[in-house]
Amino acid sequence: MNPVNYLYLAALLFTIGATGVLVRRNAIVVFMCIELMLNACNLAFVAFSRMHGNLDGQIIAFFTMVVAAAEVVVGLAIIVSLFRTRHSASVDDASLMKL
Amino acid sequence: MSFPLLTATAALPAVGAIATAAVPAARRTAAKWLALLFSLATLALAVTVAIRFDPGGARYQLTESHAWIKDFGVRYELGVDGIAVALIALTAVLIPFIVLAGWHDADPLETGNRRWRPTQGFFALILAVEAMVILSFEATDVFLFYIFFEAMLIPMYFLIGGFGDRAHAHGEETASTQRSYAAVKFLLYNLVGGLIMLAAVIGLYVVAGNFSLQEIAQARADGSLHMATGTERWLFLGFFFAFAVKAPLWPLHTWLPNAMGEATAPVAVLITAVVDKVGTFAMLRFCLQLFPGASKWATPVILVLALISILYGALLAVGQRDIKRLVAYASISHFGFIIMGIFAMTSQGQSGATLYMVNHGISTAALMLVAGFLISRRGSRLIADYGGVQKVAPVLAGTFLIGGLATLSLPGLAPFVSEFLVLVGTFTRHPAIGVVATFGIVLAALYTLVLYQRTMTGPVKPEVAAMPDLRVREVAVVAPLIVLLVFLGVYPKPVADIVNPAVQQTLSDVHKKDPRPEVEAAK
Amino acid sequence: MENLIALLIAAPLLGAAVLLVGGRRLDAVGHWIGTLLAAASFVVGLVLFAGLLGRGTEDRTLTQHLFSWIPVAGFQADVTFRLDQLSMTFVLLITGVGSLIHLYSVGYMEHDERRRRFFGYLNLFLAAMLLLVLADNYLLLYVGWEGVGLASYLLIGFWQHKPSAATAAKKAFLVNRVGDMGLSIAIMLMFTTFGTFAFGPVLGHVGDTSEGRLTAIGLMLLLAACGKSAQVPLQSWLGDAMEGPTPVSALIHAATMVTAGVYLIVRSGALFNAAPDAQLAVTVVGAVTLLFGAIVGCAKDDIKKALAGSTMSQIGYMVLAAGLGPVGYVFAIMHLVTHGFFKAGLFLGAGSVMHAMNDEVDMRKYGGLRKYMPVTFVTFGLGYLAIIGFPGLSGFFSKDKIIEAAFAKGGTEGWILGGAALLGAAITAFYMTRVMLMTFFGEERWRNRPTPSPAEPSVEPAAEERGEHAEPHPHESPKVMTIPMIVLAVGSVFGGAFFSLGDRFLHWLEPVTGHQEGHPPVSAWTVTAATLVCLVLGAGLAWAQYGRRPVPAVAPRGSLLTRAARRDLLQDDFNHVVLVRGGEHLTRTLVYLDHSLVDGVVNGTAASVGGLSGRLRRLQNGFARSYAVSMFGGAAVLVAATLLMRAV
Amino acid sequence: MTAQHLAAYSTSTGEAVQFWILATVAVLGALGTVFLKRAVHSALCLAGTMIVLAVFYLANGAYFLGIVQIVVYTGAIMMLFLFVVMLVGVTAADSLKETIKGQRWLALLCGLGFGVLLLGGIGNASLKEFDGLAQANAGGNVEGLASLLFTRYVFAFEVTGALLITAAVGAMVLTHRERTERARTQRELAEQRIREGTYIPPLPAPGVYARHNAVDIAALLPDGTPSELSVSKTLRRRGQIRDVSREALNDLRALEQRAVERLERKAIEPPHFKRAGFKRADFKRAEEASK
Repeated sequence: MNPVNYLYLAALLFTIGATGVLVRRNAIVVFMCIELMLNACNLAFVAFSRMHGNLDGQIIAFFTMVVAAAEVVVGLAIIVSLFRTRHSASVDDASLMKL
Repeated sequence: MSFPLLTATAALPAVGAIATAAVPAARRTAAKWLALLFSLATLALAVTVAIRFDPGGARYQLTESHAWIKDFGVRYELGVDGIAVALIALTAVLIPFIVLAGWHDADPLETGNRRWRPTQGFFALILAVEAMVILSFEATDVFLFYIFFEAMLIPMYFLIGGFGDRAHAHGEETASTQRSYAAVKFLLYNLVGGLIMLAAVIGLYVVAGNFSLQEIAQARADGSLHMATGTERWLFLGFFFAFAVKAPLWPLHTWLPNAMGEATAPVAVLITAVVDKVGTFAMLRFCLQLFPGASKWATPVILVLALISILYGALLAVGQRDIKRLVAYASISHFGFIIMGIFAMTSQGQSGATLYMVNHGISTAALMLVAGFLISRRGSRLIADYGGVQKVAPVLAGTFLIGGLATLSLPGLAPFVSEFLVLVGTFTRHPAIGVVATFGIVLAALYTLVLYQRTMTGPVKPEVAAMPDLRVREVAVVAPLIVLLVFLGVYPKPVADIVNPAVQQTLSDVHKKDPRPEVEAAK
Repeated sequence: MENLIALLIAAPLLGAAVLLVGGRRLDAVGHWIGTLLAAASFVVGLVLFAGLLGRGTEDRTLTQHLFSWIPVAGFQADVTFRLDQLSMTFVLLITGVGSLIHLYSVGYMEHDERRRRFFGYLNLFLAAMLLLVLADNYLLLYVGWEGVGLASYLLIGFWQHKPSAATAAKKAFLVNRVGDMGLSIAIMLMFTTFGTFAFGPVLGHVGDTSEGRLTAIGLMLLLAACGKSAQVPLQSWLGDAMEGPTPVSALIHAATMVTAGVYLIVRSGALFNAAPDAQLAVTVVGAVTLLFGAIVGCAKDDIKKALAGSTMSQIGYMVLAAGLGPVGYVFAIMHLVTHGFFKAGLFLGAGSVMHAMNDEVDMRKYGGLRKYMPVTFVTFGLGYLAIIGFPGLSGFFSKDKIIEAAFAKGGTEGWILGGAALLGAAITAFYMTRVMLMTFFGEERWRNRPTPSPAEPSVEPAAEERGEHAEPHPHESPKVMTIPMIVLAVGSVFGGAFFSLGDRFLHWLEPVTGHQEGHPPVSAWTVTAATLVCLVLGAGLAWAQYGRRPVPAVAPRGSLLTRAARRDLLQDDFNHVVLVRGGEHLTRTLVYLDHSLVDGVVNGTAASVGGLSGRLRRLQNGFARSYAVSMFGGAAVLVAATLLMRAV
Repeated sequence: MTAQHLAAYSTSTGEAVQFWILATVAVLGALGTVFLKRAVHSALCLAGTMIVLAVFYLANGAYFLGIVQIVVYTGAIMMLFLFVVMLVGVTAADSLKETIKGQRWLALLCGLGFGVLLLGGIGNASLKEFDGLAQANAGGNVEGLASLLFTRYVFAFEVTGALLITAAVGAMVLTHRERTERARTQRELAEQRIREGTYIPPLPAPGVYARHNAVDIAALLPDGTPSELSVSKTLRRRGQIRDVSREALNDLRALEQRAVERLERKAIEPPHFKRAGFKRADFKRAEEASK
């Protein structure tokens, strides 16, 4: 088996995640889909790391994880406070950004 | 290095604008006096410029030059020729009267409003416009000119949109809607013009490699800078379009009646007598000097458009029901004369056009400001709401008539000199256009006298019966303008002497000579 | 002595400035200041006249250069005055008659609260008129030309609260502006042709250019003259101008301003001499107007309008004479001067009558006034005899010469023009006799008048105040009014004889205008006899119609011609329908088009941009997911683009 | 040859088998995340996918990341997710019905297009040669990472640290509600209620006037309409009230129906029940009037 298959898998997961972001309305699920996309990227980075024979890809993946963690923390806090005020976790309810 | 007189002339009103704006809210009257003081000081500096200027000397005098944006060769270059001196003087003369005429235009509606700040804003904006207009008359760097040409839109926008006539026939809400419509229209029109000009300015830089008017004009004159015919024409059109919007030339004129109708009378004067002059001035200075070939190429079309402006503006003025819009259309007609004079490419035409700019500024100021005083008394701009004012307010009616007579170019008043020069200048090269343009003087008489007849004569309408005559402040505004009109009508030589050499140089830029008379009778 | 010339203009100009700027403080003495300064100007004129007489015939041209007015390259306009015999004649006429009428106005305008302003305007008129005749170049003449127009505008509309007066003033100015257009085009043509527009160089180099150009200039000058002198086709304003106070009608619309056109043509004589076609046009205009005015004058019941028609007609004579070239110039001016005397006298008489009759102007409500106002009757009567050309009086000498000169034109033209002039003389006799009979003879139709006439609106505003319903009590006017009338009557009687005996006037003017003896195809005596026959016929006809039969108080319907003549031969109606209505439609259409088409294109562009952005705005629905789709789609496009770039 | 080495540059059959099985699981997990209705299920599916990815990391020689993935991601972050899901409401099933017009089709189209492009792109790239991580991991994977992290990437590392702190503070700021005043005592609350006079008596108990004795069933008012006040606020917000107001009537109707069928006689026409004429508001008003 060619390790490039990992890349295919990563692309597939990324696409599924992206579609999920677009399709789901529940902010939490949207967040999960974003996590899925990030993970897919990480998989690709790891595969690239193996491909090039150095650890930079893994470093990047590592940073991605940290950033993802930070993002999840803030994002979930936003969701919670949003839920508190609007009693809904639907992203469509936060549609005030229009004229 | 000598004292930077030109910078000072432009900087003084700018400083005045800041100082006026900084006056505390409660000290409104202090702000007014401050603005008046600064405008008078600017006038003093402008007079100094005029005195220091030597008509027989170099083309550009009192020059200043400093590097500004080195990477693009933009320089802070100032310099004045005779035409600029005349127009700077006009601006500096008119602003004190505009300030004085608008003394109460921005007062709070209810007395005792201690937090009302627009008064300060109003006068600060006027001074800001003055600074920018003076700088655009002084700039000899194309880019520098462009900046101020555009920047003056901002204070003008706020002046038009923010301050209107106090009382309005259709209620405050309609007035405010109309006003913002007019302000936005003014802004958009001029921005579109400016945008196209910006493209042309960049194009010029690409072709010429710098922005210096003197260098480019010099290079154009001695042939070291060659432009392809097509390029030159496109660049010319880019510049001309912006100036024609500003001027305004038919069919780009429709913003003017709205803007002048909705703005207060002093602001309307600021628009038509001062700001719009930058457009016609720039045609003389930039279009002709930078693109002599293209100017000659475009002359027939521009002359026809100017001719249409003259007759069209006059005819529409006849059909107006609103005093201020009538004056606006009359101005369109007059701008037609100015542009016609410029592109007639004769000394008489261009000297006449320059004088016309000055005279039209003064005469329109006189007419419009008196109209403003009239409107402020009755609270209506509609001609039909007036009648018989002459009986109750003879001084007001008399000054209004003199303003009107100046507008119709009565001999003995200043506009006649310039209008006749423009007509003669056009006639010597394009007799047919000159003859048709002469119809304009009949139409001018028509709209002026119809306006005077409907507002001032006839039986006294009950609404105007209690109308007070001009107050001291108002007389102080109008009387000097009338004296100027008479003086420049009887003895225009001082101005003509300053302007003539500059016009000759401009003519030599476009390689044109006056046509010789058929019979050399005088020789 | 040259330096005095400016003083001629300065005196009334000073008066105008002082009176108009001075304000109410001068109300009490304003009229005397005005009269005094007018008289001062007349005195200066007399001094200059004496000075001129003291010089040799060929040395009677004085010039005074004041300053350079408009210097632009080849275009050099100077403020320079030129006093020669022609200007001198006018100066004396203007200041002399002007001073008399100032004096008359002191009485006439006594009850008007704005009398000071009236005198200010009169002084302004004098200054402008003097500038007109003293100018040394056409442009300066133009200043005076429009200046008198302005003064005329202000004075016609002096009673501005009356819409009819305001309209008449506006009309006069506008029609004059059309003529002014001609003058300005003429000046432009001169400039392109000669490079200057000073009298000397232009008239001296007439021979150096083509006849076509000269004809063009001449026709343009004729247009200007038509406007100012109320000649067909620009005559329509003069009748309406009678809305002004009567002294104004006398001074401006009879004696001086309206004759400016004749001055212009005579002044440009050299130019017209070289352009026969233009000259022919001048004679045609003159002949047509003299008949036109006379016919209109026959039909008017308003005494001032009848006199206005007469003025038109008499100026027609002058224009006709001026068009005849050197044969007629001197006679045109001579008729101008004598006409100045008798017409001013007639108008002042009419003013006196109106003054006595509660400002009634309808002659059908006069009658039998000779008993009540003897001085007016006598002076008016002398003026009447002068104008119809009664042998020995002014009009006889001047008009007879013009008729002779017209015949002297020769050929068919001569016969036609001479015939027209003769016919005009007959009609003049008719309508003047009619005026005379209706006013001073016959029964006293003003007695027991039940209601005021609705037909003619009364002119003077005081009519309502004094109570129009009251029966008038005709009385003689005060001395301040009768003295000018007497002086003018003396001029009407003896002026012609004084000028003609020994060809005094001819010798005086000849150096300026040139003269050439006309040779009519028939002898001069025959012409004179024919003129006298016409006179008798016209006067007799009038007597038959108005003297023997009582005059109906309400005008009969009259023939088609009479009705047309009452309406100024329908010329006004033509103007109204074609120019006024047409103009209104044109402006209304243009206003509409400006709004809908020119502005519509702009607003349409704005609206379509707005509409487009409105559509685009719907994409901004506020749903984050929707934005995410676009982002994602964009990313997909980017990837595709990258791949494509690599593939290519 | 160690397993380490092997994982570096080639794939054994074992790895291939592992890949195909686990990849299927991962994709299924991802699809589950996206398409399952309940957020809890989504979260669990995602956790599964993440664990599978952790295995892949290990298989690719990223041992440290694999462990971190399990410990931090699956263990901490996913638990955070679950926690929030619980907070917001486990049972609140997400309706999958699309509300934005065309959104779903556009999303699927974009996803499909993007996926195809991405896959095509990878397929196009010549990625045949794998260097393997043998060399890089020679000194141990963690040591290798550490030496890179604290040398070349030290700045990024520090910045990331700052980012984490900021995120923590941010989360606190966002969720923390400052209590600026003393909590009101029960007495004060009671006084306030009396003073406002909007609803003085204690809230009705759920199911008291009904035949259904459950907290999620609203009590019925005398006119038969449910009184939402009787249900706990939390349930009300979640929309988890069971409406039984019509049940009694339905039962009655069914009974009558049966009676008609059985006895073959006409039922006495029940008076038309006018709900509109006797709404709760009216009842309340009557209540107030009686006070």
